[in-house]
Amino acid sequence: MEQISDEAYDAYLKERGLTRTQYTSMELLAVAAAREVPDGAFVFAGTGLPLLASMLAQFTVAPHMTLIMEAGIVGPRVEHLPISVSDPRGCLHSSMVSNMADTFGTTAMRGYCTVGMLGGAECDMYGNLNSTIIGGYWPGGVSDTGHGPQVRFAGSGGANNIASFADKILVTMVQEARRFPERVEYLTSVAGARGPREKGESRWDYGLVRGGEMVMISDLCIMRSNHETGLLELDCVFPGVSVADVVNNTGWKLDTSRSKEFTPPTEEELKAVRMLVDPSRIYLGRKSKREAAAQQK
Amino acid sequence: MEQISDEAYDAYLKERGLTRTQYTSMELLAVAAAREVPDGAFVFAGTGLPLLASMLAQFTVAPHMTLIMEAGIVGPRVEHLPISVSDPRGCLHSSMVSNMADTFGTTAMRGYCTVGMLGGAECDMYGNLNSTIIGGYWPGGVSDTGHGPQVRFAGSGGANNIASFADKILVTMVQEARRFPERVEYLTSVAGARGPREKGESRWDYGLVRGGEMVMISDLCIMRSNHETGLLELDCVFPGVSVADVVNNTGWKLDTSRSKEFTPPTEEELKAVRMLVDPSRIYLGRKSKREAAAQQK
Amino acid sequence: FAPLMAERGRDVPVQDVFGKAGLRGRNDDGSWIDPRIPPKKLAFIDDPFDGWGLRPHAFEGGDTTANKTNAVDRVRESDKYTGQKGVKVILVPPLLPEVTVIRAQRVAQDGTVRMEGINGPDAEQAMCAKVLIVECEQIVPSDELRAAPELNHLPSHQTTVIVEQPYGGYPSAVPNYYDYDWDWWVSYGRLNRKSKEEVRDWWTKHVVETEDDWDYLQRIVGMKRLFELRATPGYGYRADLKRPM
Amino acid sequence: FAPLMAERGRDVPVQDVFGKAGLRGRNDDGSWIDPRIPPKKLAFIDDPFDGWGLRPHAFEGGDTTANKTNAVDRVRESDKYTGQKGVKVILVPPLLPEVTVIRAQRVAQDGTVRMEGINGPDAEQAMCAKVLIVECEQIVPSDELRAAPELNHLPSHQTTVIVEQPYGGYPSAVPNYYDYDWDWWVSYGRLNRKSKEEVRDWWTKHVVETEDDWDYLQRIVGMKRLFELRATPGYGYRADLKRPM
Repeated sequence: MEQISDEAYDAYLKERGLTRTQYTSMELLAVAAAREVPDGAFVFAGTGLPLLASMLAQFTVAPHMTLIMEAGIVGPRVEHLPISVSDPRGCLHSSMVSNMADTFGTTAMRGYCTVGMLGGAECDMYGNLNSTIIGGYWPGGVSDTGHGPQVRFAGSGGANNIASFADKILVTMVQEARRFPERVEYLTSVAGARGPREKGESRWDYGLVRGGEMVMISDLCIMRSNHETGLLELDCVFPGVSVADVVNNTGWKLDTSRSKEFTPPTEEELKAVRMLVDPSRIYLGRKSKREAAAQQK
Repeated sequence: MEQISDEAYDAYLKERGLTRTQYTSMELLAVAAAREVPDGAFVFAGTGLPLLASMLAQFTVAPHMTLIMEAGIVGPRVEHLPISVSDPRGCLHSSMVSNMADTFGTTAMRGYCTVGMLGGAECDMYGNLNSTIIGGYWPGGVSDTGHGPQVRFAGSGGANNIASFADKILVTMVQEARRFPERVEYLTSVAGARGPREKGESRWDYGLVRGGEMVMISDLCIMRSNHETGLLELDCVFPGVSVADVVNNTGWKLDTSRSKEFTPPTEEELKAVRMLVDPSRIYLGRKSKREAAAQQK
Repeated sequence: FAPLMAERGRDVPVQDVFGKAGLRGRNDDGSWIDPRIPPKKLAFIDDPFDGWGLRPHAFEGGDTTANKTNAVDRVRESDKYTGQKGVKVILVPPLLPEVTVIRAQRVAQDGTVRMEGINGPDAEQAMCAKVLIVECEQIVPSDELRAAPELNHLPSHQTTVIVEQPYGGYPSAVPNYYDYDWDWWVSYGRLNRKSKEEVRDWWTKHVVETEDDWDYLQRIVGMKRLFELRATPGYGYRADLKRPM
Repeated sequence: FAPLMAERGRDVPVQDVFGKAGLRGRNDDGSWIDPRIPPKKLAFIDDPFDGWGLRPHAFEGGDTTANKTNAVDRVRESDKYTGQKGVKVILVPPLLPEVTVIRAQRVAQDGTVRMEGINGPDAEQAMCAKVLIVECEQIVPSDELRAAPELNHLPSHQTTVIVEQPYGGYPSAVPNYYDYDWDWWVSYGRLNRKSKEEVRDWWTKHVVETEDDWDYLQRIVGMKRLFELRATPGYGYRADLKRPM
């Protein structure tokens, strides 16, 4: 951080129309997610916002964390933001590049997968993620309904494995009621408790020996899984968002009784994510649907 | 071979007290075993005589064979005879050096283990090999007899796996009646048929999906497994050895009815094994117990 | 086998495309219905080692792994999947593709393959195939790769066909050779949101009207762009590649 | 898991040293009797995929493997091991050593390990341990090994302790550094057939009376011999090493 002069940063801000204190939705998400990474963690991150947040964590709260990418990369010192798990930028100066089978079969199984950073298209009250389909699994030709899914996403990739192996799962999503239903249509990754323990529907009942601590970082708020009930509960709302906004954008009866205030991104955090992580604003430049809609009004 | 001048060979012969046509027991074993390697074979060889014979095969009858060593070596072009599977001489100019798990788990499982070259301390009528112990398995402290084994050998190493995976197994041993019993005391490697099929005691009954073709090359003769009965039968006796010598040195009733003549090592074969494979006579210089005993008389 | 239920794609794998299509298992004569499709998608069994080996493991004095959660005792209470209480194991059949195609930087004349940078699942996918086609930037003498065999990924006998095709990975990246063409991907992404006519025109120009790969690289991409993508030494990719959105 | 009964050491594994010693399984309180010894030596199960994946495989038109024998139909007729007819699978529990010691040529300051030449089972043995000690010829700056991470065998976090000990592999070989000392091994082999007094004298001189590794190498082996063993470039070992019997 020291190496970035005030002049360079000011020039960047001016060129991009930004200020030192204001932030975009993407910047907020990256900062909020990064803060959840314990120092010393072994972080399995997918590309996009997860990678952005992990890199920011490395520059701020977790200098001793080890970034791991499913293609086989362990502990890189990234200089240029990778845009996919197969981007050669991801393995720069890493400690080891092995292969996909070893990353899950050896590194993660061996006990070096403490934090997983994921995204998803749907998230339900027990922290289950759907990144596979909306509107029925089967293609039109063989489905019982005669039509295929409305949307087919990229699928699990490594997400299911990461959700299964990690102690703690961080998920970033844009929040809308229809994307936060009581039950996901398709269970791609068990990021949270999965279901109630007393009904034998928890992640442990289904054979997962790790995890259960899930943090949902949406563009409105942060939710955490309750260790007793397994349900996601409101932890804090982001500046400018009301508890009612969150409740209206959640498909289940959200417990908001323990809601706290969120400390907005600091100038240091914003400078780091802008100047060290994504100076080209490949991801930071994106607008959430909410921002885009607000802009159109 | 062309690169070795007659002068150089003659000097070698003179220095070592050898001739172009006479041969030692080790030379005979190496030549006889090498002749059994089909061209194009993928040969898993242990060190010692097996490696010697494989290298000779590569220079004579099987120029397109691929030598594989369990430490992870695939297809070396050896210049200096290795003395163990971890000798760096073994991987010179090989196509790949991976690891032990991949050599059996991938290379052999995948279908690239056609010939196995093994040794052993005991071999029985069904081609079972013992390279573990003679005289009881347990150490004295815990054995029922109160004493430990008479001899404890190096054990299976990769021999059991090679015997299980290969289409054809070549075994070289010094022949004595006590080392060729009806049944091995300890079954280390199932090199042959294992037992009679009609009694459900064959290698296939015990789950081995490959193999069954075994060739025993002793210092007296060559035996082959009969495809019907699974028993080792006499195939040919070496020059100077009588069928009676073989029978006297075999612990079971050996079928000798199909015995043929053996073509002695050619001058070319002897030159290759001496000048290209083991010029220092690390193995060729050894005397079999029979030779040593004959010398003492 | 993995003593975790992680390799499922879904925690209860109810979707079985091949099964639904009737392609799994054997015909009446014992032959496989389709010799490339395994008889089952996967199988659950009771872990014969009762969770032995799960890290962090119950060493005296604790384990040195970074993971701290271990709920094996809770898992042991469950009778899911097999009806028996205890830790379960999932078994997955091997893949048996008829053909695998991979790309490497260098392949030796004898078929030996060396990959640089990230190789992901390429070596495993290559070895299990019946036929392996290896595309490469350059065919090199065997001695070049055999001088350091521990750096090679596939032995010579595994390779069925070698295709020498410099820049054949374009518009993707080939580590230490060239970077991906950022502009190509951005414009391709945008193209797919345009009208059918525009998409058809693009495919006509890029594929139908180009004679071969060389023609495409020469006329549509151009040598100037290809050279802009050359990897920066010490990075494996083009360190100063412009990546505007 | 391997759909062959190959990993047994003996085809019916009747010898179970740990089992005989009562060290397998759990105490009444649920803890492992010995947390380094697995509850079973191995386990047999019925192959849920019925021999699927065995090479040569029944592809249409045949397989490209070199192996030709495939007696899976005979194996399917057998009810050995489990009492059920069909192909059997053997499952082996993972090893969980408390300590692994390996030797590498170079280890980086951060613990990253790179091995040259044959590495056999070293990487696997290293990763499964609770504590990993890596001896090396040389500790190098992290950047040196991180410049080509695909050539490294162990990531930095796996290493517990680094021991820099040049020539520490003597009298064995360390590829690209030095060869084994043939004469040492021959004389050691002969020593062990000599009288107890001679053996005792040897151990006294070589071990008891040497202060440390350096003293041993300096006084007993000598720099001249150590330099005679230096690897020949392009070979990894000393190409002209004399190996008399």
